[in-house]
Amino acid sequence: MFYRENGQFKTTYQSDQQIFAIPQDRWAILAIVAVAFIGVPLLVDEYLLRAILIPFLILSLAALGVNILVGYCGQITLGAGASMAVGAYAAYNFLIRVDGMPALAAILLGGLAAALAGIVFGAPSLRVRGLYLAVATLAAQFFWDWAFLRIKWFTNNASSGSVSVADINLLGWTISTPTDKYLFCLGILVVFSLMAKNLVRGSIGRQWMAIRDMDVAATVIGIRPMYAKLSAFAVSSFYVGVAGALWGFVHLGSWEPAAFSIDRSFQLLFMVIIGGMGAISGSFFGAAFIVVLPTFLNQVLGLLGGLFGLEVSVALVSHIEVTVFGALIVFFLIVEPHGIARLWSTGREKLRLWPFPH
Amino acid sequence: MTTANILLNVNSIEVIYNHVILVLKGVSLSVPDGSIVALLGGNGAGKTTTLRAVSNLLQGERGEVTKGSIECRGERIEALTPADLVKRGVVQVMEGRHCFGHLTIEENLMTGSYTRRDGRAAVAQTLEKVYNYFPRLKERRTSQAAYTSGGEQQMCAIGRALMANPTMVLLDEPSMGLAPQIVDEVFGIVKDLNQREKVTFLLAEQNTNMALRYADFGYILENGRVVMEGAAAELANNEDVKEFYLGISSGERKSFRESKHYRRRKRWLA
Amino acid sequence: MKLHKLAGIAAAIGLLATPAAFAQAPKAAAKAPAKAEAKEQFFPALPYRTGPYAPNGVPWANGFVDYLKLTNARGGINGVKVVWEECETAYATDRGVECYERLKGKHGGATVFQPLSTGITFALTEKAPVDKIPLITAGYGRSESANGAVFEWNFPMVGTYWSGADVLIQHIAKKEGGFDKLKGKKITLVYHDSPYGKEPIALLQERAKMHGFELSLLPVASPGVEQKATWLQIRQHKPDYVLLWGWGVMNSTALKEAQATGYPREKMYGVWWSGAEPDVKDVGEGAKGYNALAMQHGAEPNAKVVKEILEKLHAKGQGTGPKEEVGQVLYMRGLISSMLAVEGVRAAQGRYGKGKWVSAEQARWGFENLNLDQKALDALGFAGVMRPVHTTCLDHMGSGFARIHTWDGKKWNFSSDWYEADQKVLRPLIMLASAKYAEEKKIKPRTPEDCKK
Amino acid sequence: MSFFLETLLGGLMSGMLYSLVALGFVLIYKASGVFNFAQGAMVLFAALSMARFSEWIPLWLGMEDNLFLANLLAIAVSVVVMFAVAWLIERLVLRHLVNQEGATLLMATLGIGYFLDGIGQTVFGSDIYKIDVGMPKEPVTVLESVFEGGILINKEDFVAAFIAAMLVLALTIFFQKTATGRALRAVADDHQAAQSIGIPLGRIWVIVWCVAGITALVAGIIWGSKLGAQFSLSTVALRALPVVILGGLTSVPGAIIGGLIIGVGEKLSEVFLGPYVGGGIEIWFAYMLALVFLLFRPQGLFGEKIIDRV
Repeated sequence: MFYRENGQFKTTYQSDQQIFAIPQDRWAILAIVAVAFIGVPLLVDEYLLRAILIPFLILSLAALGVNILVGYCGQITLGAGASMAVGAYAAYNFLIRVDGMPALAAILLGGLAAALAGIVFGAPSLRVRGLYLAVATLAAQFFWDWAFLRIKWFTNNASSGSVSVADINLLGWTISTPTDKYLFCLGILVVFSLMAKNLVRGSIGRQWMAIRDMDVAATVIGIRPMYAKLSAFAVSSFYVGVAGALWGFVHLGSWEPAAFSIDRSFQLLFMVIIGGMGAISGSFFGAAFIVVLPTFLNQVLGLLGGLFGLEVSVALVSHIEVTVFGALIVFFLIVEPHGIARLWSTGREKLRLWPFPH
Repeated sequence: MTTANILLNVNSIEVIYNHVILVLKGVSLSVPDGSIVALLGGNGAGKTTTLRAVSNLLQGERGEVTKGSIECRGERIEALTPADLVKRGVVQVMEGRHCFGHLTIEENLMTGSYTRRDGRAAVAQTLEKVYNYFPRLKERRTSQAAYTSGGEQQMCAIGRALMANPTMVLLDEPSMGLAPQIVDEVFGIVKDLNQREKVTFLLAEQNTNMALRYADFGYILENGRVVMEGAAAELANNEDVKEFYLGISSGERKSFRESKHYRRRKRWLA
Repeated sequence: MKLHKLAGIAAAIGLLATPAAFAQAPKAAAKAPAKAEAKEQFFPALPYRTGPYAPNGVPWANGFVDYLKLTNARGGINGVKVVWEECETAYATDRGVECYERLKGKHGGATVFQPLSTGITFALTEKAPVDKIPLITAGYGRSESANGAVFEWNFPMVGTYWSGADVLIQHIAKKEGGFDKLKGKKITLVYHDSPYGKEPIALLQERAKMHGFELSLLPVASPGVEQKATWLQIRQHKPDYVLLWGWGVMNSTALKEAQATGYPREKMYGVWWSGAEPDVKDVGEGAKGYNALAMQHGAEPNAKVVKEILEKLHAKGQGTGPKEEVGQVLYMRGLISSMLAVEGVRAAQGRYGKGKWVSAEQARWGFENLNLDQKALDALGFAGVMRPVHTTCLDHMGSGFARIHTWDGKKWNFSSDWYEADQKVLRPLIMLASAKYAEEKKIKPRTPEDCKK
Repeated sequence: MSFFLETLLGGLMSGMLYSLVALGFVLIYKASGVFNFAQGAMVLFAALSMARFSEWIPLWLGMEDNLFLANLLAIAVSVVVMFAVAWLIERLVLRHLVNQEGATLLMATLGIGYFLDGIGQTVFGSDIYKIDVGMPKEPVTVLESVFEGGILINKEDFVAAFIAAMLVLALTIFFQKTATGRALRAVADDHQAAQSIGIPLGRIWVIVWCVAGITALVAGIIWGSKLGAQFSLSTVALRALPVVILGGLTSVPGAIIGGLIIGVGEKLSEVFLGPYVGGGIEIWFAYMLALVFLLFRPQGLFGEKIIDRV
């Protein structure tokens, strides 16, 4: 009832083509951002910030990157973890090898390095498609895993191959408390999300979608597949690389290649598919689902056990957690194969018509 | 039309996709045994949805029949699986052909006999019959279906359906993307099958002209409703049909400049 | 379909409600200590009972918990009862970090964390100083963290990878009849391709330079089920000794491949994480003659503390895990880790008040000034199991002793005397690596004066 | 020379073992167009079931010393278990996802994989369990007269390779020569069209997952007797991926040839190139190798051509 566009008339193209064309959406987004910036730091405690919200923000950013490639350009990738690793290690090297390099610049440069690597390892996409491509991107995953373990230069000759960085200093603001870290990640995420939203509705975004829907047909109408595909790989890897650098610099502080293993790649792909391919909001839904659910299950199952007076062993809880997690993935796919974002938009569609069914 | 020889009876069905999009708003039709019935209408009128509702292929598209009933020889069939329906002799030939691209033509045809339990010899006989109707298929029997022409694929799809030994074929847009000559050939074979093999056809078609020439009876769908029905010859002579579906207006040809600034109102849109 | 939809919405609502649940859990925990204060000392546990390393993680975790149970059965730490809570990490770093955050504030605040994973140790090393919670990494983690001046909160007690590797080379030298006999010998390190496996390389290279043996390195990708190429290379090079630095399934696979390529098991030496029952159990006779480092203790079915646990816990059905496991190698490792944590708290009570609850920061002082002499160990039931441990501000390791044990097809038997890691070799390496870390993290190392505070 | 041959042979043997897992992927993909990431979990599940039942059955029946009979019964029980898994997967998952996109189905199999990992460890435990089907463990040395030192052969691998070859032969015949095989291939091409001509998708999927379950069981027994039945078995699926890709997702013989090429390629690279770059290269080398082949034939060596018509 409140979500109705009746009576809202667009009189200029400009207003018709705004990012959020419906005022209700605009206000809702603004409200969410405001709550995230002001409300959340005031309300939640440290555990929630450090263990849930910061990982959620960073992985949302990574999922956003993967979504650009998988959801908008239709190129399935299983090498996202590697892009994160490239971003993190490149940022680390920029930071320690260039004197006076600001941390934020190092993070962005890390993203650029990841973009370059993405272009190189995205090149097979010009010839290889679908699942074959997905597996081909695994080559990048395993190669970078190996490179960061074996090539000592990347880790500044650390004896164990793991590296660490000090707290980030941004124009005199030392980012050390969980709230600082949260706000820093949130700021980056908001900026990058708006960029992505604009990117995908512009010319390049339409090219990506054309390639996704049918690349031969897109080529016929004059879209250069090389440019479209490689730009998608570059942009996507940039996002994922920045997320990787944040993961290392802000979340972990010290890391080894295993932090960006193949499991991470799978996890990111999960987020995109569960959340909704080709929907910016899907990246957030997906990240929330994947980050929160296992922890949630783990705690709830433990509590449930306690409720019935059973001493449930940790092992059993986590076995059940994995089982339920798998079952829920399947369940969500059955309810809505196009992801949570679609569930959301179907709901919105109903809201617009409410109280009428059709 | 007596009810005794009605093969298929669709009774005011409603179909909703994805829980929100209402596509069919009460469609009723009946198909007598041994006839060719045409479903006509423009894009998005609900022709394909009607056929899918009958053949129970809606599920894969996240659609469902929410109201009304569908009966085949008096038996309710909405709850059956497509496979059960094929066993009862109702086969759909899908729009856009849908041949199995990686199988050869002959393998494609053979898959059509999957539900049959009457022995190899009978199947071989049917295969021979199909090859008789579609001699082109025999020529291309060993090539992969994806590499054959559109017409051949359409023939392959129809032939594949015939391999199930059906009593009724639901034929969706057989003319789509084919040259007029091939369309003629395909329709000719449909008519042949109808007369010689006594196969009943329910035909969804945009090419109204062609469809009315071969069909016995026609329904016109618009916006998910049946707006007109009648014997094929009757429909072909109807003024409205002529104007809106056949592109023939009364009187002599006018130049574009003299044409009316507004078209005739579709009378049924109240 | 209707039902699906409803359930879907219910699930979605559940998800939305999650933050609320999360927000409540720690808060509820935060309330608890008000009444429990100065009563119960909380020891969080980060075990892994699932995933690829579960077979090795489970006995460790059981030993860890059993000792805490025993401590309570003995009347607590000077009367202060202990509590514990497990959080499954599955050996994954991010899960470990989440568990750390989840547990650190519970039950009045965690006393000390023991992550049992090199990766998680690395991540927690960054967080512990901020939260002022010490980490005990007995026998694993960062070798350079033995330098307490830089790593104020890390305690790699009883052994680091460098001390372990050093002892192995000493043992080989003794077998050959002296360090000078090592010249020209070929030693191959087969290691888990991760920071854990790479830790000993620096020390081995140092030793190789000193004694002139030829060191070759063969990494095995995690989890280590594919080692054919590795063992083909060993068959080609015919090294005099193979050092095995594996974990979990990698160990048993290495032994099976050694068997399949005919490399003598007698010439294989594993680190203490490669020398427990799960590593050799399903190889059985095939692993006969295989040696491994014992991190002081080996399998100790006859130790006094083991008998006490069997009698006070398992006999009453209160034990953790199966009875047969009590006294096995990894079980003992968990037991000792737990004991070190408890004794650190006891030491801290010596300064901050006997019979009083100590904070994590106070406990840190205890770990830094731990003095477990033979008498104390005997009293705790660890006679013959381990040697005295004495930590200081600059040395957080406390003891560099180790010995070798050998698998006879059925059980582990000690096959050497005690060795002590050579501080002359270790110390420069530790100083070098920790100085680099201090520089990266912009930490100012503590001076001896700071230590006295 | 003898060392080169040994490496080559070792590579071929590992390759056969990869093929066994790869076959499971190919089967399901070929017959339903689903890329089954749960294959690794199925191998683990089958191996755990085999290991635990061969341990439990003698206890239940009170016949400790008849290893052969115990194994036979355990295999029978495991087959039933895998059939039940296949049936449940069709009932609870695939049936509701008819005609969905590849990515969705892939995701669903990942969900199934998690489910099987979790339930497998809950029911069977997460320790290392032994599978002893009497595979020979000690190596033999052959051709000592030709080469100095002879060539060392692992008998266990030899037996495994033979079993894999037999399995492939049977599967090839099944797919190419039977009506069910044809229907399976039709379903892979186009779910809806197959449905429209009366091929019951449900039954086809049950059949295919059963066959894949049996393949997983064979792979699980062989790998399990080599490595012990425990969690890491599910990671062998990752080693099998380049094999499937190189051989072609739809080709049964491709899985074998691909396995051999990858096996030989990675062992030779690790042994002869590895030392120059610090070792540990075999995994990514295998993937790179597959990638290079893909650049020349994007559908894999023996895969069906990806046919596009606009």
